[in-house]
Amino acid sequence: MKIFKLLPKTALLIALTFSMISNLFAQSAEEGKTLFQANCTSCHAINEKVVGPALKDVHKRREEAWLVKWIKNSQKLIASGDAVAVLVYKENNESPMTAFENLSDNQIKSIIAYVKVESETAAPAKIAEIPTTVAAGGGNSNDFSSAINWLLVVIGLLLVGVIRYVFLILNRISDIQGKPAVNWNSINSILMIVFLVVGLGATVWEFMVHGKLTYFNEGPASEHGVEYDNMFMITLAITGVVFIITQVLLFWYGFKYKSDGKRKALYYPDNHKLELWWTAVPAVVLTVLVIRGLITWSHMTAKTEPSTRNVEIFAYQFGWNARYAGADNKLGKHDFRQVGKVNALGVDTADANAYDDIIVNELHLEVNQPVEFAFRAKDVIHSAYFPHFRAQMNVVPGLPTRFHFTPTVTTSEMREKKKDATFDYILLCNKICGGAHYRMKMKVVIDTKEDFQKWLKSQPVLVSGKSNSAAVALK
Amino acid sequence: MEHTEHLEHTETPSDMKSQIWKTFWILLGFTVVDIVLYFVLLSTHAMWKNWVFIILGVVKAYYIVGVFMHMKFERKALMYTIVLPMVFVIFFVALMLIEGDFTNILRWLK
Amino acid sequence: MSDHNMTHSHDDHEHHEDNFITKYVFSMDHKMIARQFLITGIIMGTIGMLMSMIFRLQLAYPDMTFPFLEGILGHWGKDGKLDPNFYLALITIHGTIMVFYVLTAGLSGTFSNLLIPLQVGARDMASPFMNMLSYWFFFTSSVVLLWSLFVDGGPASAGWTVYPPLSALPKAIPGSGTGMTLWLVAMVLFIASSLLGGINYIATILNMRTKGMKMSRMPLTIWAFLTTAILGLLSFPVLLGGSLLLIFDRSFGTSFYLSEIVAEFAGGIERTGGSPILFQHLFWFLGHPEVYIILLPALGITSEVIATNSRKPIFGYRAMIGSILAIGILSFIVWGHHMFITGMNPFLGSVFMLGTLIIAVPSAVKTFNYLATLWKGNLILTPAMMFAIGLVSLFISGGLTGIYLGNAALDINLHDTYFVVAHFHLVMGSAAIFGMMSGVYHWYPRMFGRMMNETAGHIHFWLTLISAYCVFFPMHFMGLAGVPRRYYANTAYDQFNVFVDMNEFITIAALLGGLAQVLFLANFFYSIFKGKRAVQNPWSSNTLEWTAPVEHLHGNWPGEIPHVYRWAYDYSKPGAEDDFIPQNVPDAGQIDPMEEANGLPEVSVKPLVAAEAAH
Amino acid sequence: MATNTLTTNTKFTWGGGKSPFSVSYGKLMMWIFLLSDAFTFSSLLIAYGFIRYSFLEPIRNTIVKPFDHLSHEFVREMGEKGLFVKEHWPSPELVFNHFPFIHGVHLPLFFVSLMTFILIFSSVTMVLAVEAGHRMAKDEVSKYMFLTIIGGAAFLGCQAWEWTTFIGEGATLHGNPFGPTSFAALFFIVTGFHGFHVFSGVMLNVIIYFNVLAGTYEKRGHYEMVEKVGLYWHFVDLVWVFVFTFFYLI
Repeated sequence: MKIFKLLPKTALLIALTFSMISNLFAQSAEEGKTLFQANCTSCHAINEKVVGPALKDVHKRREEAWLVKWIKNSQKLIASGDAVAVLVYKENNESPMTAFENLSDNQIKSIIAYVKVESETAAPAKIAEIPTTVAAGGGNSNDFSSAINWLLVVIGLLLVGVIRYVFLILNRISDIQGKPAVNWNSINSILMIVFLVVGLGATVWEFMVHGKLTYFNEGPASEHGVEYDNMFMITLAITGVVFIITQVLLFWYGFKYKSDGKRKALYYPDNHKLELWWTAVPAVVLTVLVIRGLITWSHMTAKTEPSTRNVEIFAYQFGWNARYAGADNKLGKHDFRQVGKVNALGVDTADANAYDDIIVNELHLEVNQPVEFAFRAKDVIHSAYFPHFRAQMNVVPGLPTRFHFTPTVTTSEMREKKKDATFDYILLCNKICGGAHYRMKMKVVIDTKEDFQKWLKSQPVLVSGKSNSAAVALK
Repeated sequence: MEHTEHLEHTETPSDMKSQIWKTFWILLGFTVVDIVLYFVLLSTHAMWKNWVFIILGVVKAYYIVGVFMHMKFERKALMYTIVLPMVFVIFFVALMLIEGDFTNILRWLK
Repeated sequence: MSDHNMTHSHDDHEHHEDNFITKYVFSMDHKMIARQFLITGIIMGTIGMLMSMIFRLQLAYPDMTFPFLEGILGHWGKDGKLDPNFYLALITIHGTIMVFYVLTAGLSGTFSNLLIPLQVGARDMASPFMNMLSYWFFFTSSVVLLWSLFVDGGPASAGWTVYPPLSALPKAIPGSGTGMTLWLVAMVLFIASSLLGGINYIATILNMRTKGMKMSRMPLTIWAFLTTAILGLLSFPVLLGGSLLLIFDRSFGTSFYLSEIVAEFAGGIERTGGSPILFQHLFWFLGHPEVYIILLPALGITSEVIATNSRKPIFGYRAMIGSILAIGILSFIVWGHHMFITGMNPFLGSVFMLGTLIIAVPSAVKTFNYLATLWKGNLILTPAMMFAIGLVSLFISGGLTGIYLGNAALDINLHDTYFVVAHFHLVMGSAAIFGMMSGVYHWYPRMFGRMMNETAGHIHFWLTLISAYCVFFPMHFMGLAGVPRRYYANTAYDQFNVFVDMNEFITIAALLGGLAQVLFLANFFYSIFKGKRAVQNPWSSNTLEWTAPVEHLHGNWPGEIPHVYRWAYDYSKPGAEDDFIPQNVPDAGQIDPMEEANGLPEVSVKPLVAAEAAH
Repeated sequence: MATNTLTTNTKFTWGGGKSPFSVSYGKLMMWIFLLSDAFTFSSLLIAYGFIRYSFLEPIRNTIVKPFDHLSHEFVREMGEKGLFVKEHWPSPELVFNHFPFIHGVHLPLFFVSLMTFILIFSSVTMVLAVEAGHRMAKDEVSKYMFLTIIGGAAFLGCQAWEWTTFIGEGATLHGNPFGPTSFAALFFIVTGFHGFHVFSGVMLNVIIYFNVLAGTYEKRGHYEMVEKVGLYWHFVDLVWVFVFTFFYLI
């Protein structure tokens, strides 16, 4: 509702701001937007603190020249003893910002221009929100003395008092009667049955409600995914049966054999035949699971066919790049010593095969075309997780890991299937790697053959083309 | 009273002494064999060469643990308690060598 | 001879007047050390639990601010918003505290110390001095770990598994600095503590049993503690080696775990030649046995509690010992199932998968034996018994999902998702905590000479059980939707945002669980001073610890140590007057154990393969 | 009291009331500790094996014969011949080829053989001390203990010399003129950890030696303490066997 009230105000302000910005400026802000989204969003937002601080009005707080230096290599600036830099570093819990030496001064300036535009457009909304947050928050300052907190303390103390009193009464009653006031044996046995029934019911409910939200609902989007889902369902069936039988027996026995103070338990220390059975049966069932599992595993890790496309996935704190081989279908070599300066991925400049390589921020794959990924990390271990394709592989610095799969469902087909026009496949980081770990993702698009070729052709190659955000001028 | 217990198994002190010196010469001999073999087999790259040295090492270890550490004369139960867990180490070593080799392949051959 | 010497020296001790320091602080009495371990463990557990509350709040309400956070966390909770870096620190320290400080030291340390000498019939541990050192190493380690919360850059934040390079490069993230170094120091101290303890436990169990206490008559708790101690003894040193190399990588510029790290990122030296995967192998060679170091004592306690309160012998005593040993042995050859997707040799993946799934067999045997013990029993549902039953339930629920994760093919998509979080919190988190609670309620009278309040105990149990299931069961579904663990928020992913309600529910359930523990803490500390006085054998149990007087004696028994004539599970034996026959009661005409030629026929287990065969 | 419990009724080993292994708890604890320490060493050697295997095989040199003359530029020359490169593990006999007081001669692995000899010899004197302890021969125990301490100290001296030489050639924890840096780092950490054990062994031996001189064990009636430190000392020797095999021979 708030939004509707604010809309006219915001629109007016946006219009005003835009009218003040020159055409040239707008253009550079446009470029800045692309750069910002490719390089900055994993750690920064305009209005809220993410990993790094909110960038709103940063152009007012700092000088542009300083910002350029900072963005290029903040650690260098800190090391040089720049007081502001040290302060910013301290304020942000000494979490170092990624260096962007591959960006030119002009590119950085265009990012700053974009931030400027965004800060001004976002301003009115923020101002309008302030009263509401104050109303809802009930006072942010002087938290310890606020009335609500004191009320909570008083209620807590009263609660403790009441509980204490109840216990005292119970004790008194049991002392007078000479037996426990509450017969916990029978209460517990009944509660066990209640727990069993409610628990099993809740389990079924979970499967029906939240089961629909799992990736099994729309099925796998890769070739081996079908086998994966089968394996999973077989395991689910077996473990499900065992789960129900054992839990029912456990709580049922708990109910049935509760002590009534008269009965004597059955002295029954062992039964070899029975024990043999329940060792042998799980062993046989597990053998089946192991054999099936081994078969699936060997299919997943089998050697790839020669027609497979090679794509390199490069991970860094906190983002992804993909590198395609280009026209010669050969990925250029890499050399970690060349990482950093202008060459973010450390592509080996001595290798001519690298010149027509294509580096992108968005992974496009061709449907039904096997693809083998070579993974490479710049700094720490990351993990490339493609949930919809039932695929995952760690990205380890210094250890070239590999994984391959064949996507079978295009993005648009999946959108239809899920009835969700905004759906996108994702590649996300699944190994703890630092503060912005949780935002480290890359969009994955599965194209038809034609679309894929079209897309690939439109991407600039490493050396000759116009550089985009991640491309590198090598010579 | 452990010592009296031990003496049940062992012989007279002089026998014990001679056994110690015998073990010393065996250990020394194997060490010399090690060094000589090293140079004899220097240009060999075959896997069995490593096994030769490992077996020689294990033989030396047998004498140190058996005679010097008195394990030969202890109860079998103690021996197994101490020696059997080493199976885990052997398993670990075997797997790590396979894995190291795999890393080698990934790194240098791809 | 020497154990008699031991006895002698303890008798000497009794003549000394204990002052406050030697009685309560630097005590060498195993019962006091047990209490020290328990109370330190409970304090650490409370801290670990509070940490989980903070990050649960963040996960449930990623957009809200909580001004009180700034009060507790200072700059890490600026404007009431938890810092993403500190979120990682919280999960790391939560994991470390729970795994090592609560469930290893607090559980196994407490009950091994309390029960080993009392149940095998010894005056004290083999070396009371080392036992004391063990506690003080543990204490120092706890202090160092807590201290790391207050250093610049915050505590270690690389996850409790501290994988390099995140842990090896001091500049990788804020928590990779001093906090990480302190974590490693704490861990080295902890390993020293656990080795000192473990050596003691094994030597005591093997060498200092009272007359007639054959291995085949030991209660299952002792078997569990023995196996646990062996596991710790053989696996912790490997972590020690691994940590040593990590310390060198951090501080002295070596590259055991680093490869192809640019000089700029690595403090000026080009790092190459090592492998981060190597650390993972060394870590998990400890890490997997560690899971059983946590779980086995809990299972041992459960066996004892279930048998006592069912008034029935534990079903399949020999099978239980066999499965404990089998789990122990197998735990050493399956560590790689934590690493299926590190890019390791697929052949190794197959080996590890095979071993992992085999572990399910002894685990299944244990479960079925528990069920058979309950069958036709005469169940007395004390809080301890309820927690033991709860353990079995959680052990089943959490154990079964292990079959998915142990399967290399399935692990590819489940690895590091909430499915894993659900799995291990049920099977080794909740189940082991339940075992610990069961032990606390059961042996509280033996430890403190007073009873805990039963009503509070039952309320505590039900709230804890319900909250454990409500917190961890739904997480499976999040995992199956691909939600990764250790994410500060899922707001960047539309597909995961559908779970926002579930996250809220989980957090509320977790807060409820936390409240239940407050009830426990109140009950625990209140009863130490004001609880009902305990009688000698409140649960009518068979084991030796209940033959010792309620008041603690240094040396445990005032006169001679009772001799043992039977196994620990003669409950409801036909023909007997009571429904229990303590281990130290001879049958009519039974000869003194030392004169016996062979043990009783029904329990003639051959404990270690060759031991008897050799003689 | 009950001094004869161990000798009677040995059939009933596991029955409680005495040790199933017929060793005292103290010795048992030492054995258990050594078992655990063996795992620590194993972990370091496993790290060595893993890293070693992730490099290519050493390029063996058969041109340089023992007793050949070394020039100061030996390392550089071998490097130029392609024997020391980053991808290949160095051949140990080209690295450890020095001997104190003999300069300029290629003496591959001679010095480490001497070190091995010293350690084995000190093990022999240790076990002789233990044997003398069984006979309650105080003078002999103290004599052999003294020799063991000398042996240990000599070994440590040798190691210090070897380290100094190696460092003098430019090896550090993060640099190695002979090829992969990991080689030097692993050398320092493995031999260093072993040397640390030797050092603590020598310290223990010194304490026990003074106790022997003071007659502590004479009064106690047995020399079990000497046996216990003896076990530790032999263990150190045992570890060296494997360090020697894996580091210098393979």
